Amino acid sequence: MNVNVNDYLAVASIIFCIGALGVLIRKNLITIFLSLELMFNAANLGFVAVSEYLNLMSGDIFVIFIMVVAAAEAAILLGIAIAFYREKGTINIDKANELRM
Amino acid sequence: MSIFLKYILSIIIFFPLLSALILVFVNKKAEGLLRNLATVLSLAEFAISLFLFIYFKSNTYEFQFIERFSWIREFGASYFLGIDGVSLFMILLTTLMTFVSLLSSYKYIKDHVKEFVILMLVLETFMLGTFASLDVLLFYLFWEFMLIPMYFIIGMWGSGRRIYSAVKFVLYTLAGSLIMLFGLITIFILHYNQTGNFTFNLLKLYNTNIPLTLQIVLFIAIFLGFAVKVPVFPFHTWLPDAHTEAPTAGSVILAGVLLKFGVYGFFRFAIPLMPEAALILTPIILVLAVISIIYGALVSIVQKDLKRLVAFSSVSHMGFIMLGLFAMTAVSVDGSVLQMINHGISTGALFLFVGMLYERRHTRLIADFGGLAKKAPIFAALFMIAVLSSVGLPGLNGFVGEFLILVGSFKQYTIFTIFATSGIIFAAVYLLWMFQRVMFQDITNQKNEDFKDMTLREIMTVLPLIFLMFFIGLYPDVFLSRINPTVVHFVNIIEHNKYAYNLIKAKMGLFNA
Amino acid sequence: MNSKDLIVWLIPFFPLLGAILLGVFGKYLKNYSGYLGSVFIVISFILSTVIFFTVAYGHSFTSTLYSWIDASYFKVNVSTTVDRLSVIMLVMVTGISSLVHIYSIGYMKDDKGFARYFSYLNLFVFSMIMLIMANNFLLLYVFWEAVGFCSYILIGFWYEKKSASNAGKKAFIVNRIGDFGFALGVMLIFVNMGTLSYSSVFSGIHLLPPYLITTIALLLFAGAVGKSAQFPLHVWLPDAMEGPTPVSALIHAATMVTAGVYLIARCHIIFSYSPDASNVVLIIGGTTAFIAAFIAMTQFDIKRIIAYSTISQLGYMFMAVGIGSYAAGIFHLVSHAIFKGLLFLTAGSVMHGMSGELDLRKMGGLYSKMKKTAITFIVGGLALSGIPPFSGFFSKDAILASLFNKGDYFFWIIGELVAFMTAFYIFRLIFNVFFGESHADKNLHVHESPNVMTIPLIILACFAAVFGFIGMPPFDHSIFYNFINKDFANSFNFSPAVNNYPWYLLSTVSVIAGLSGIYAAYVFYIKKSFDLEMLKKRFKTVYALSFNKLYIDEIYDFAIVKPMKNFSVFLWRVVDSFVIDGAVNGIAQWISVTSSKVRKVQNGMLMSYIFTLSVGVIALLAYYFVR
Amino acid sequence: MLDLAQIYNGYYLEKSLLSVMPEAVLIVFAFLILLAGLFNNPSKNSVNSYYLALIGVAFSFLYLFMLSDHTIKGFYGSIVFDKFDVFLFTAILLSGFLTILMSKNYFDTRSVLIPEYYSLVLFSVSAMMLLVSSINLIMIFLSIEFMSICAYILTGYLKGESRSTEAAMKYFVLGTFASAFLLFGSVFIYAATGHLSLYKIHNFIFEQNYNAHYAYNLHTFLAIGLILLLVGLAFKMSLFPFHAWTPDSYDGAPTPVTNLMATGIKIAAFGVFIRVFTSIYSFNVFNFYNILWILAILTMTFGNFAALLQTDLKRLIAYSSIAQAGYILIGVIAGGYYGISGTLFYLLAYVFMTAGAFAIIIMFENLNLASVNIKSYSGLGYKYPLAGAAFSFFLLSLAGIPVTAGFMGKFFVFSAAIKSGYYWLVVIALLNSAFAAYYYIKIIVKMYMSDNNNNGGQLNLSNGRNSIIINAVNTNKDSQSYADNGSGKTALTEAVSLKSAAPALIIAIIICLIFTLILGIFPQPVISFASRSVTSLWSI
Amino acid sequence: MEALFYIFSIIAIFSALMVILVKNPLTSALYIILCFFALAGFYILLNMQFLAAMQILVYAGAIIVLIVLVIMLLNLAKAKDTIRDFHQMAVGIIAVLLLFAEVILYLNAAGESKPTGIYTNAVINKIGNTQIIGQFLFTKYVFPFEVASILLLVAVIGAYIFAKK
Repeated sequence: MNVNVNDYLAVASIIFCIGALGVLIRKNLITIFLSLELMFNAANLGFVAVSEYLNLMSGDIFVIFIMVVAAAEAAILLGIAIAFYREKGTINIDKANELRM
Repeated sequence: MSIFLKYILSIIIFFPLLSALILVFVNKKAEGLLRNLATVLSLAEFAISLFLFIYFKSNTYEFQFIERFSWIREFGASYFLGIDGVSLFMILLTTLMTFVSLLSSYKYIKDHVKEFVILMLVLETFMLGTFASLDVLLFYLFWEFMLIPMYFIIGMWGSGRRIYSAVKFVLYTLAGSLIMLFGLITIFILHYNQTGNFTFNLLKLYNTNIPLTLQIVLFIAIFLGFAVKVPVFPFHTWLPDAHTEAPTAGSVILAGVLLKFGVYGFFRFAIPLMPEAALILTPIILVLAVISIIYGALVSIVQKDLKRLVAFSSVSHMGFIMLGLFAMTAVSVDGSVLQMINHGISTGALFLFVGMLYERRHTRLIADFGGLAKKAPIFAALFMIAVLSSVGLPGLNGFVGEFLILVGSFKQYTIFTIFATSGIIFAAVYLLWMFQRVMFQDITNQKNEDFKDMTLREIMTVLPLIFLMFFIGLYPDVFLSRINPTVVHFVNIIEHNKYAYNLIKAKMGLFNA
Repeated sequence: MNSKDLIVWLIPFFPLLGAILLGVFGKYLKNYSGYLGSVFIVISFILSTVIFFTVAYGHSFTSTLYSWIDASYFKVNVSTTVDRLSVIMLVMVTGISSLVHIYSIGYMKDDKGFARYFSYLNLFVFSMIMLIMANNFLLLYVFWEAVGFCSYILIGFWYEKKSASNAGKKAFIVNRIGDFGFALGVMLIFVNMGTLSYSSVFSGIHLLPPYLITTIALLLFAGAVGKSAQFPLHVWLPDAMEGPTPVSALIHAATMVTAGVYLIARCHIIFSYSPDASNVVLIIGGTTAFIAAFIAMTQFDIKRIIAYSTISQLGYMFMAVGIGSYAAGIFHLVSHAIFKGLLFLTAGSVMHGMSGELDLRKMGGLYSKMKKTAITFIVGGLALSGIPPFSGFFSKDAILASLFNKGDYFFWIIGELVAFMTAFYIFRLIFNVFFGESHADKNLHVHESPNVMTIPLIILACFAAVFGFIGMPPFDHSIFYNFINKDFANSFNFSPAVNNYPWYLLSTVSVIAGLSGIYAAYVFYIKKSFDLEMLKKRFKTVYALSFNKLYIDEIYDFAIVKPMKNFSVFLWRVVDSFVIDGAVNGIAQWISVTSSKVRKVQNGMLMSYIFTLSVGVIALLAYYFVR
Repeated sequence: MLDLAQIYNGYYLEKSLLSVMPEAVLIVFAFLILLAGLFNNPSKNSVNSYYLALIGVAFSFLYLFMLSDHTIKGFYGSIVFDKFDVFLFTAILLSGFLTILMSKNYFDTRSVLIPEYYSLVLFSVSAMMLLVSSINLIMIFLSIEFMSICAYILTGYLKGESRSTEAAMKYFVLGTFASAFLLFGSVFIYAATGHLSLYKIHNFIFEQNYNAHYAYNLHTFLAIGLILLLVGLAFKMSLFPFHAWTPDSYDGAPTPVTNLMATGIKIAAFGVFIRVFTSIYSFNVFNFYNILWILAILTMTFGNFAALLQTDLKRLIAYSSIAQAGYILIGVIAGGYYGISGTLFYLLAYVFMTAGAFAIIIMFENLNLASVNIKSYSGLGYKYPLAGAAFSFFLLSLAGIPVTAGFMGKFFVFSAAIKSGYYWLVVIALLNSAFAAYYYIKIIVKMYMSDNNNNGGQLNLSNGRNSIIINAVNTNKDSQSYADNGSGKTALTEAVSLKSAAPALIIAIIICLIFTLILGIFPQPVISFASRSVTSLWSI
Repeated sequence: MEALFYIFSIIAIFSALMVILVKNPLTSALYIILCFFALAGFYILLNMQFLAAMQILVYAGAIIVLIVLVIMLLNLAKAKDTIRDFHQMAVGIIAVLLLFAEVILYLNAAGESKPTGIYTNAVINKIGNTQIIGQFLFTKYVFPFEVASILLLVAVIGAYIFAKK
């Protein structure tokens, strides 16, 4: 039994879905961001696996950029979380309900 | 002079806009100046438009005073203007009615005078543009923007439920005209598919060969757009509201000019573009037209509000016009076109009178009046002439149009015509009853005791209309001779298509019974 | 335009000029407006007389003013044809009009709308002249409606009175119902003949299939029924008495109402090709004559009695034209115009003297107080009753003889019966008003009318007395017949009163009928041999029917007016407001309700946003999965 | 294999640099603003950075103009500068320009970091331009993130306003979530085709389309990839059901930023979508059009329904922009020369009308005349006739009434759709725009026809109270002077309003007005421009 | 190789699940580091040692540390994020299961794909994956690289603006 790209993609998909689930069910901004990171990483895994199996490099490069973006987003999250906490005293996203309808 | 004549249509169309621009720079507080200036400018506009009448060649159906410039090359749209016998009078009607309604609103419009006169003049430009364009896109541009000034006029200076009425008016007509836009674009695309050229030139689009089924669909789409404007029976409910709540000038323009666009659209666009579909759907449309006639008349009888009564009478009258147009004989279409002018004049005048009543008494309920003839004999006399013109009394304008319509439609659509003719009885019932309750009898309401007769300005307002009522009634030939070649040409196109239509009819097994 | 044409066009021109001048400048003319208006009409009358002799000693001729409507194949000119029929009518109309105008100067003296009145009256004369002279159906129709309109404004002349304005409206609308038929007839003629001018239509009518001719004839007759107040459209005429009395005399007795008869006489060719239509005319005429006379017998309003009498007499005329005896019809038309005009004017004079009192129960014994009026009234009454040698005798007898000769014995009997009833009711009126003791208010100062009123009465009375003699020698050979029959010669159903029976026998029967009517009235109202109240009780139903005008107004109200109103309200409240607007507003409502629900999607919770997004993704993926 | 020699070829580098010149200029100016912010004193900062930003945009325009005839592929297919870019760059730069014009006024009254703000605006504008010129999934992802991050920051720029922060937070979470989908989609596309460059993907699909032995697995991968990629892009275009961020972040963001988001981001998103669409989706693999037009219908219907009862003006425009996205999408679906050029035209028209509307909202906001609640607009049309008229005009343009740019845009788009045979789509769109007219008109109703006779609404009420006080104070003075006082008061408010409505804002409004009108009356130059720019796309 | 793949898979999936299921955000952060390690393992399996190193350095080392910092800074470690909203959770789980099912169904339908590129393991190993990536980053992908740098700068500005009082 050989491990092929589909297996990797399956794992990636599982992680992606878990990430999505995390975003859906958690209310803590930090946890949500962690779930988002899971989703990004699932994509990373996919890219690496595909570029390995297709004998390409561009996927790997993509992964590096994704990492950069993830870092940048972490920085933004930091800012937003702090600002949000400052205003609401919590980072529960349910408390963000001023804007509606 | 020659250059003037060459670009006369553009001049006529944009002169009011220019006037409006001039008025923008007049101080808001100088209400008298604004009013006078606007009136004088609109009178000048009317005078200019008379040149059209003078230089119009009456023995041809060809479009005249053509102006054509490229506009949107990619889509073959052009600034293409031209008029024939029908649009000529529509333009004259528009310029006249605008002048009249501006003159009529000296007292009615008390605040925001500047906005009002500017909007009226802007409205005039767009109405004129609609009548003069031979390019479908240009037409649509003018057609739809027209709604906006009218909307403001109803909404800002109206009474009672003005906002409801204004919004209803806009949404109703907008929905109709957007569906119509769909039809027009489809024809445009079809023409492209057939010839490989994009063009919005109406005269070229006439040659588009539309498959019958599609033709019917498109005709219905375009029908909706125009039918709302006419308005034909089930699409009419915006009209009583809009008419009732609009200020006098708005009602006058609405009845005098705006309603004509529907019929004009059928005449210029819907029928010639899709003659076979028009022929197939004619029975249905005629049924609607006849229902409009009788329905409008019957509902008018029991109205308690003067304006609402006149509004419903419009539904009835416009039914006549639709009947004449869709009977598609030269005489009936002649009558229709003449009746369009007549209806503009008569109903416009009626609204003017109702407006004067409202100015004096601030009510429009028939029950609040009575016995005014004693206090205001001139008013009574002129009002009566307008009423009779609307009733279709021979010797006045309404009769000629109505009779031509009926006599033209009689042969082919006898039953419809008989029903339609019964409308002339109802017209007498509701209008005379109304007149009786308002002007005759004894004064029961003390407030009517100091009812003032017409001022000189008011007389001047209605005098042109009264004059035209007699003139058209007694010597309609001036109008008919110019309308007729166009109409005959129109009918010939239809006749030409009848052959094809009969083939299709046989093939489809339509109306086998 | 030669002089003949000029004269022809000047005849209607002067009244029109008068109408406009008086209408616009009436305020400044004050009392002169009466004289001015009368002068115009008199000029018209003189010109008419000129034309009368031109035609009588020459030929009929056509004159065109201008092309009125020219819409592709529909062409109508404003043009006139003056022939023998029209000149008779012309002279009659302008003549009586002149007298009525002069009379009105006195009658309307103190009225506020003096100028207005003469303006209207002039307008009416103009319209009537044009109606008579029109040479095509459309023009005829135009002035047909125009006279109707004039009648409308004149009936409603005292518009402050609700009853007056109601009556005017009623007259106009009922006329319009007739005109509805008329208009359809005109259209039918046009679509089948391609023309509306009399000469072309009459010369080509026989080419049409019979059913079409009948339809056309009946539709035209519908117009005539409306205008001439025949059953079942007669209801407007009694109400029309709300107008000033001279108006009743001129319009609702002498001229306008006879237009229906004129129409059928004018279209005699069409009717002569359609026996069915002619029969309908006859039946309607007979019915009307009887019903109106029946109703007239029990009324108390003197003007209404005369109005019903007019209806009844018009019924006679229709019977005449119905059997094709056009000449007799026209003869009666003219003579009736004279004596009925006279009757109305005298009634007006009575009213004038009685300060507007109309109820004959409140009169009596006026003979001594207003002799001129009384005598002229009696002359008129005798003419109406058909007592020789007054004009009514000759003309009515001509009709009855025609009926008899044609073999329509039933209608002849009806005619005789009506003659009896006529004599009865008119003398009931005369006896009640002029004889017996006075029932008037004691304070009322009864006086004879001024000369300006009585002179026209006297002139008319003279005519009423002697006019009949142009009907001599009897029947076909009379002056009048010889004159008029040149016009009717080409009528194929032409039915002169043939001398199958000695004319004097028939005449005797008529005279007896008339005299017995007078006697009956005498017995009832002068001698009072019978207890009227008891009779009323005995014949309760019949009396009630007659007194309440056969309940026709009520039937109309119940069967047509009310249902129509209710239906209109239904259309307005239910169809318009509820169904259509309800649908429109319902859609709007639905949209806004939907909108308020849709808005809840955006509930501010990040969770649900993420959820929405995920659902979108899943749905898109699912689409491909199930694809 | 790489041709390393080419890298060091100076000419190549120069050319590559040229291809990003307009963006580069903006970025340079963004840095300049940041630097200038360090040295100047705070009071001058705001002015300086404002002008610097304007100059930056102007320079960018200049470069754009200079390069407008060139088609340059730079940096090994990372980026391309072609005619398509020229058009969209123009639109984006205009959006940025108008945003900057509006910003000055808006932020004068609010204490925020001004230089950073302008540099961020420039950054985000350059990110949008990069996004439009990206022809490679990596660049698309990076630019989207770049743009989004700028947008997150700008959205949350109003410190101390919880709405702003909340908006940023929501936008951030949702945006990142959608980016994850985009990324994951890219994985599958990559797996199916082996390429990240749009050109190459295009070619791959093109070949596969004619290849009978097209492997099924690739087929599936491609499907899943295309869908997930679409999700990522649709989010930025705010198509239903990926729209959820739009109303909230539009609402919470500072109004100029809302304008930037509503115009710039939308244009960039549609620009890149058109690129992706014309290279990938236009093959209609797996009947992809079905999805698109369903999305279009859902989007415009939802947008309109949600906007209908909206009372908050910014949210209303947010929903309306969702609906507009639906209309624009129709043009993309119609595809082809006319569809895409119509879409481009619409986008440009959309910039002017939306920016104009926002400019007026800002104006009223700044004058403290009106909150963003529609109610507070009652009677404003009389008080400020010109501003009211302009606002009405923009709203009518949004509603698609003729003589405005909005109508022409709709007309082009719908014509193209009919030409491509999407009859029902157009009918639904037309019905939608008919009932959308209602809520635009509702605002006009408020401005001109409010039942409230007291035209100024709340403002007038307070005025009235003031004058009552004045009256009470000046009881011993005669009534004449009171009247003078009253009129002086209103004249004063007029003067204040004129003064505080900064020229920049007025210029912005006038620009928008003129262009909305010109595009509505004489669209010929712009539509030719759009048509020309479309030619540089593939499969046109 | 297969064994390692499965081990890493189990670790990765387990830790991912734990990330979203544990209540304490700090624990979540620690679990995600575990997950990242597992992913790094995958990268090594896939012959991308450089990326594996990056994964540990950037993700685990930088990003998560940053997150932990935020948690500590805001003193959130004790703030238990209890998932009380079962309704929400059920809906979420169903949705994600659907998503998952769909993706897996697609994957099942997929077969083997053919390699198209030239960078076989042999080539990569010959040049060295770090070198290749480096070469690419500074040649073909130099522009995205630059953009990424600006992106980071902007992110820093953003963080500063948000965090500033």
